[in-house]
Amino acid sequence: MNPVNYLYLAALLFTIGAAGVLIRRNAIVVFMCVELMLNACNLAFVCFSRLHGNLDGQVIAFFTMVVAAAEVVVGLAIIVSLFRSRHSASVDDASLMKL
Amino acid sequence: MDNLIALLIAAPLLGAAVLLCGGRRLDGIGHWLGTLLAGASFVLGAVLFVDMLDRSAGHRTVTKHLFSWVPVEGFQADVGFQLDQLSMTFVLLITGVGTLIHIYSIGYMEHDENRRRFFGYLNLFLAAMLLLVLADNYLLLYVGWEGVGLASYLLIGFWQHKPSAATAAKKAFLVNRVGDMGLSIAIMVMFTTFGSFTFPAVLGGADGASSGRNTAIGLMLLLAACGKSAQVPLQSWLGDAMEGPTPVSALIHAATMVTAGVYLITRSGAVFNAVPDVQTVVVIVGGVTLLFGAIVGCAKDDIKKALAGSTMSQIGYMILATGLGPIGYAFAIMHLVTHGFFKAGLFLGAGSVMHGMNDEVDMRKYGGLRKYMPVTFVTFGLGYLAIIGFPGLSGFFSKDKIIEAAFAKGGTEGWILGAVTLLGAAITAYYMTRVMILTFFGEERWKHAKTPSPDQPSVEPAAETHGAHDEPHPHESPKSMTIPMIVLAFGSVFAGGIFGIGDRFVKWLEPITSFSHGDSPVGQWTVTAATIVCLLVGVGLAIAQYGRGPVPVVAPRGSLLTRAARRDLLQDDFNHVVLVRGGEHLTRSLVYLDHSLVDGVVNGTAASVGGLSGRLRKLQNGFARSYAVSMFGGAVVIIAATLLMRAV
Amino acid sequence: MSAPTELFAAAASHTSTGEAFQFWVLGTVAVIGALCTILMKKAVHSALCLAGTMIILAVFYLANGAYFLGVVQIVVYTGAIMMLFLFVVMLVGVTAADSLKETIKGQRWWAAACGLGFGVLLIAGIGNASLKSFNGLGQANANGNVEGLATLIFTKYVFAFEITGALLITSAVGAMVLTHRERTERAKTQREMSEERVRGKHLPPLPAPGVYARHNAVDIAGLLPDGTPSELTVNQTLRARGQIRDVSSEALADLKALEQRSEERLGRDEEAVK
Amino acid sequence: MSFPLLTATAALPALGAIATAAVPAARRTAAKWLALLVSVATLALAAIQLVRFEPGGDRYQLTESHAWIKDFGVRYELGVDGIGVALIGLTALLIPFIIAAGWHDADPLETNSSRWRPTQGFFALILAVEAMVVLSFEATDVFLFYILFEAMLIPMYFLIGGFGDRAHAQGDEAAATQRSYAAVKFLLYNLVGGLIMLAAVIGLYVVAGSFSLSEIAAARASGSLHMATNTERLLFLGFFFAFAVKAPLWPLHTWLPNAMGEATAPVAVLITAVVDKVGTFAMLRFCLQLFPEASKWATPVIVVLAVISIIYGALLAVGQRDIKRLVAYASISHFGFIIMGIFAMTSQGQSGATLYMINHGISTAALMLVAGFLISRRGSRLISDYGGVQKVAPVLAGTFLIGGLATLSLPGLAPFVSEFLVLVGTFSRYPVAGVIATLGIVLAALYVLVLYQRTMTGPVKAEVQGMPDLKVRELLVVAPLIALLIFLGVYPKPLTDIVNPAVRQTMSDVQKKDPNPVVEAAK
Repeated sequence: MNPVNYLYLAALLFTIGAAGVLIRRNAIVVFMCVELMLNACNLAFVCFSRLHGNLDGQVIAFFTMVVAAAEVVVGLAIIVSLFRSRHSASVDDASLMKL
Repeated sequence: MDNLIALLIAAPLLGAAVLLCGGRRLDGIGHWLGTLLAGASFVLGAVLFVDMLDRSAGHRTVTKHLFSWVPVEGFQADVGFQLDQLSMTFVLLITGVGTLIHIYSIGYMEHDENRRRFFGYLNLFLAAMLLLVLADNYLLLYVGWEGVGLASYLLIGFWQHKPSAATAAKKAFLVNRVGDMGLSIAIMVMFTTFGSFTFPAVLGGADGASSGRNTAIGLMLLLAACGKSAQVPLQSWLGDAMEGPTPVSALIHAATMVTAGVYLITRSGAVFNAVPDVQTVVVIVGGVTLLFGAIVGCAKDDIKKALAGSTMSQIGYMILATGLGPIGYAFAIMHLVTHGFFKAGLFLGAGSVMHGMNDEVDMRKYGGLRKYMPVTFVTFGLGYLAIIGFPGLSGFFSKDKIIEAAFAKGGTEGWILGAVTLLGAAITAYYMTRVMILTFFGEERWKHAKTPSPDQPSVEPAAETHGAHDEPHPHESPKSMTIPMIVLAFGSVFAGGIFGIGDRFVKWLEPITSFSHGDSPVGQWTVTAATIVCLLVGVGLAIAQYGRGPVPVVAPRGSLLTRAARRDLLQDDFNHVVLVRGGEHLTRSLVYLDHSLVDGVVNGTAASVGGLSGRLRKLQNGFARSYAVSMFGGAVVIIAATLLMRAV
Repeated sequence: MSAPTELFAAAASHTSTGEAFQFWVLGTVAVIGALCTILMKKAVHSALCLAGTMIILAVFYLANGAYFLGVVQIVVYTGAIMMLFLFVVMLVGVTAADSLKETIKGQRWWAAACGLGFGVLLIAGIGNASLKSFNGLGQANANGNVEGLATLIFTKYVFAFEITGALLITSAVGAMVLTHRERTERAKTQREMSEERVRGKHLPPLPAPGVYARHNAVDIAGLLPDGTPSELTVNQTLRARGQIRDVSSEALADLKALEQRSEERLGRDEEAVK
Repeated sequence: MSFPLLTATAALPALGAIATAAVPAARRTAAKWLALLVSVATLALAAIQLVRFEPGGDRYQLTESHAWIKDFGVRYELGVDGIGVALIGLTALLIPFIIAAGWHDADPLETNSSRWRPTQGFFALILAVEAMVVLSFEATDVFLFYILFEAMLIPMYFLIGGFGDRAHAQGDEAAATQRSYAAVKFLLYNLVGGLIMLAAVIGLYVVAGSFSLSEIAAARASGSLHMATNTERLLFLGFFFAFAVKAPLWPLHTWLPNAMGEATAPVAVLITAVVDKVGTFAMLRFCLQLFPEASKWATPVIVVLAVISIIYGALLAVGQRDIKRLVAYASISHFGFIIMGIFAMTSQGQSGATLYMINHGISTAALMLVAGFLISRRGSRLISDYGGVQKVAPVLAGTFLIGGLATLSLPGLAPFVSEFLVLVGTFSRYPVAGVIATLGIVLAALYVLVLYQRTMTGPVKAEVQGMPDLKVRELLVVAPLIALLIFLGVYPKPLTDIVNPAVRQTMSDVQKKDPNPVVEAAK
């Protein structure tokens, strides 16, 4: 097997995650899908690291994890405060941006 | 010596600048200053004249290049002057008559609070007119040409608070502008043809240019001349121009400015000589105007408008003469000069009459004034005799020559032209006699007319009212007014003789205009006799009609021709219907179109963009997931594009 | 784990069969997990599926020579982040199941089209790239994976690293700001609370939830003697969430049916006895 | 390195704008004096430019060049040719007069509103416009020019929309609506033009690989840069469209009457005498230099449009009832002359067009500023509300008349020289267009004289009675302009000397020669 297969897998997972973001209304699930996409990217990075034979890809994946952690913290905080004010975690309910 | 030429123009220009910028503190001495500078200009002119006489006929032309005016690649316009016999004649006429009229105006405008401004304008006119005749190229001539137009505008509209005066001024300027358009097109054609528009280049090169181009130049110059000299079809402004103060009518609208067209054609003689067809057009214009002006002059009851008709007619004579070619130029100029004397005298006389009659201009309300205004009567009478061509007076010499030259044209044309000029002479005699009788003879009709007639709305300028309005007290004018009249009367009497006897004038001008003797089919004396007969017929008719019975104060209805002539042969009505009304409709519809169509198309585009964006707005439904889809879709498209670009 | 010989190979084109086997089995599971994440109705289930996928990814990291990341993935991601998710899910309501019915017109179709297109493009792109051989991490990991990473992070990527630190702090502060609620009044003392209790309407303990023995669930209001449900019997939190099950009509109807059935049965029994 | 004179000329008003805006609210008069001082100092710098400029020297002089956005080859590149330096002179000359004429135009209505600072804003915006216009005349980098071309819309927008005629009931709701409509219209028209130009600018970069005017022009001249015919035409149209909107050329003119009608007179002067000149200037500098072939290709159509502008603008001016709109339509007619002169492709036409830009600036300023003084006295823009002003305010009427006469190109006043040059230049290549355009001089006389007759002559109207004549400040504004009109009418040689070499260069860019006189050719 060629390690390229990992890349295919990453692409698949990323696409699934993206589709989830578009389909689901529950903000928490949407968020999980975002995490899934990030993880798919990480997998790709790790795989690239192996393909190229250096550790830069892993470093990037590491940073991605840190950023993802930060993002999760803020994002979940937003969801919680949103839920507090609207009693709903649906992203469709927060549609105040239209006129 | 040639530096004096510039000084000649500078003197009145300085006067204009000082008087117009000086403000009220110059009110006390303004008129003296203006007159002084005009006089200075005349003295300079005289000095130059003497200087010129010292030289032989072939070396009399003096040129003076002052500075480069508009130097542009391939286009060289200079400020330079050319003083030759033709310009000299004009310089003396302009400054001479101009100075006299300045003096006259001191008295005439005495009570006008804006007298300083009036003198400023007069000086401005002198400067512009001198520039016109002294310029050594057409573009500079054009400056003078429009300059006199401006001065004329300012002076006709001098009593601006009278709406009629303001309208007349505007009309004069506009009609003149049509003529100016002709002049500027002529200059453009000259430039494209000769690469220059100086007199030597154009007049020297005219023979080498194609007849088409010469025709274009000639016709355009004729258009310009028509505008300035009030020839058909651009004559309509002159009658209205009589709204200006009478000295203005005398100086600008009789003696000098209106003759600029004659100057232009004479100056451009080489161009006209090259294309006989255009000369024919010139002759036709002159002939038509000659009769037109004369007929209008017969019907007018307003003394100044009658004289204006006469001016038009006399200039018609001159234009006709210029159209005859080398044979006529000298006579045209000679008639121009003599006409300058007697017509200015007549106008000043008319002004004097009005001065004494509470500014009444309707001749039907005059009558028997010879007893009250003897000096005016005598000078006016001499002018009258001169204009009708009474043998021995100046008009006789100049007009007679033109009639001769018309016959000398030869062939059928010659006969027609001769007949027209003779008929014109007869009509001239008729209407001038009519003016004379109505004004100075007969019963004193003004004693019954206590109020101004209804067709003359009483918006007389406050400054011109002399005493109460109810009953005029005719009186002789002050010395400052009568002296110029007397001087001009001398001119009217003797100028013709001085010029005409021994062909002095023709020889004087010959280096410039050249001269050819034509073969007249009728003898010189026959023509003279015919002229005198026509004259007597005209005078007799007038006396028969007006001299024998009382003249009605209110004009009778009159024949169809009379009524048409009173309305300037319906030319104004034609202008009104076609140009004014049509123009109004055109501009009004254009204003509407600009708003609805041109602006509308753009606004329509804006509206459709608005509609489109309204539809696009529906995409912005506020759902974050919809936006996510579009982002995602965008990403897909970008990736696809990138891959495609790679593949390609 | 692959054989040392392969790891040190300058360029190889195949992995070991073991890894291939592992990839196909676990990869399938990971995809299924991902699909379940987006298809499960309940957020808790989604979270659990995602956690599973993440653990599998951790295994893959290890297989790819990223030992440090593999461990971090398990400890930080699956251990911390996913638990945070679960925590929030609890906070929001574990039992609340989402409706998967689409409300925005055309959204699902567009999503499907874009997703499909995207996937196809990505896969095509990867397939297009010539990645026949790979270097392997043998040399890079020679001094140990963690040491290698550390060298990079603290030399080449030190600025990025520092900035990430700042980012983490900022996000922590941000989360606190977002969820923090300003207290506008002084906290009550115990004494005040007890006084309030005594002076308030309900001196005795609040009534318990539930009607009859079979409905003692916390989310069902107890019935008052006249048959109307009492709000007081349900926990405040549930009330605020709107997760109270309405029993007034439904339960009564059920009750009626129950009584009727039991009567029928009893009657039938009586008949049978007879 | 020598003193960056060009940058200084643009930077001084820019800094002045900031300083003026920063003057405290209460020190309103100080702000005015500061603005005036800065504008006069700028005029001094512009004068130094004129002195240091050598007419016979290099094409672009006093050049400055610094790297700016390296990745796209955008440079901060400045340089002036004769046309540019003359127009900078015009701009710097007019701004002090505009400031002085608008001295009281932006005083706050309520004296107690101390926090609102319209005065500072007004003068700061004027200086900002000056800075950008000056810099756009100096820019020889297409991208730099484009940015300035667009950026000057912003201060202009606020000047038009924010400051109306005081006398025209500033608080009036309807007037405010009209004003904001005019401002938005101005902005939209010019933005659309600018947008299309942006596309062309990018296209030019793609084709030429540089934004530098001199580089591209040199490459084109040497033949190393070849543009496909269609590409060049499209790019030309993109540039030309933007300039034609700004200039404005029929049928893209409709924003001008609104903008000039609603803005205060000094701002109207700023629009037509200064900002719009950037459009015609850019036609000369960019359209002709960058796309000589396409310019020649488009010339017949543009000349026809210009002739339509001339006649159409004049006819509409005749039909106007509003003084300022009348002047606006007259300006449209005059811009027709300028554009016609540029595209006649003769030395006379282009020299004339350049002179025309300057003379039109001065003459319109004179006419419009006096009209503004008149309007501020009576509080109405309608011609029919006036009558007999000459009797009560003779100096005002006199200056108004001179301004009007300059507008109708009376010989002896500056515009005549330029108008005649344009006509001659056009006539030698397009006789029919030349003749039709000559009709414009008759129509010009018509609208000017009708305006003068209706407002100044006739019986004195009751509302006009007691109208004060020009004050000293106002006279100080108008008198120098009139003096300049007369001087340039009599002795335009200093200007033509500066302009001629630049025109010669442009003519060689487009590889056109003046038509030879017929008679000489025959010899």
